[in-house]
Amino acid sequence: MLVTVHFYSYFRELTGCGEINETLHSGDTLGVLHDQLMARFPRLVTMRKSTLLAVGVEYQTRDYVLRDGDEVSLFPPVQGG
Amino acid sequence: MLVTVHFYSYFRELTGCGEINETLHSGDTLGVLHDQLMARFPRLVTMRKSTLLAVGVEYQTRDYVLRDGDEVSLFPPVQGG
Amino acid sequence: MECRMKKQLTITTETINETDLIATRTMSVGMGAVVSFLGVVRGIEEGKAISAIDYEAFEKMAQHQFNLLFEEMAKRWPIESVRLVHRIGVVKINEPSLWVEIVTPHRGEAFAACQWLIDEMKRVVPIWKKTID
Amino acid sequence: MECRMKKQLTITTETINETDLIATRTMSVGMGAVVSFLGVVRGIEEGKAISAIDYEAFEKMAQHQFNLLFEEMAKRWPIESVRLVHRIGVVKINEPSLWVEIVTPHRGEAFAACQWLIDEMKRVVPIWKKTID
Repeated sequence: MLVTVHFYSYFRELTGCGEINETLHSGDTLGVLHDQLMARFPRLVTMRKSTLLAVGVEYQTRDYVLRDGDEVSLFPPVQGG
Repeated sequence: MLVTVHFYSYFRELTGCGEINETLHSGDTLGVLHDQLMARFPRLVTMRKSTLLAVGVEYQTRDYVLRDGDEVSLFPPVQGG
Repeated sequence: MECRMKKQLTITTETINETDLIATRTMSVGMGAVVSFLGVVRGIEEGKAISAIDYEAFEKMAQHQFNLLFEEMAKRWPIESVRLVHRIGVVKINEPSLWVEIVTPHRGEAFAACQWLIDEMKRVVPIWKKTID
Repeated sequence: MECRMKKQLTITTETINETDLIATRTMSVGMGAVVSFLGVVRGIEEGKAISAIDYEAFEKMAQHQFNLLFEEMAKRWPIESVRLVHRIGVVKINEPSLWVEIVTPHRGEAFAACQWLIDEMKRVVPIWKKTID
């Protein structure tokens, strides 16, 4: 299955891209995707513990099971205001 | 000696006057004056525990020793805002 | 910090004009937070409909007590500016009776100082309310 | 109370105009307190002089997360109105990036709700800052 991954803020600088498509196996979790992304973009590893994960407009945890077509977002801690 | 006493807010209604002169003995305290005023205006007695006392623009306690010409104020709890 | 704090106190029978107050605000480059409070006369006091509140002040003492509070604030928080307007006389419902503004570097101290000032004002500043039916 | 709370959220590249925001405030007769917060870009970040901050938002999620916070506020406090404007894009020093206003019956709940909203915003709303030298 295919998901779209968006990188925001500092993560876009770390990966050098704002959006990519990623192929996963059916039943893969957000954690599997995150590991796969860290393998592809090693600079994400340093931010591993400070990574926020969202599917659509909701925060999700690493055990969230992804579905084909999901819009995933990865970003560093937020800092509005 | 002579002091001037001002009553504010509800205390002006209780005493029926805004300002009076009161004669005291040298060395008398604010507490002596307060007692003397409660004797003259018995309706002040019900507010005894909630009476705020000031000399000039400063709060003072009952043991404050008054001086001739002092401007004393008596009033209920404040409630600005 | 203390001696540089801007203090502006107005006890007035005039309407409080927020727009004018905002237009006259000054803020230096290190300041990041402005907390404002507007206290408005409610139409109900202690369960009963009212039409206005008549505020009475012992004005000279009120000014002195406000200034003591401002001095204490300058010691406690890094405040660049505190401005306070308290209306006296008859204030109709839905009209503001109090406006307070605090300017500080960060928001925590602005919120803390603003709440402290209002709490202390209600404890020591000789202003009283009388409801008008 | 919850369903009646007025919520107004603006995420915008335009300048925040406090005067216009005040002019459009509505307040019913039971309301007694308005707490406002203005967050302004400081000229120094982490000890270094800057000229502006560039704010980036994941806007659709930011709106959703703000709305979740507003719903939670409506459950916690008797709020008549919450209005929030967050500027995005480049905001120069001394210009406001955030304006929040809470209208409630009494001041305690307005201060509590305003501080809670800003704290939670900084935890969950996807907006990021990048300083510009």
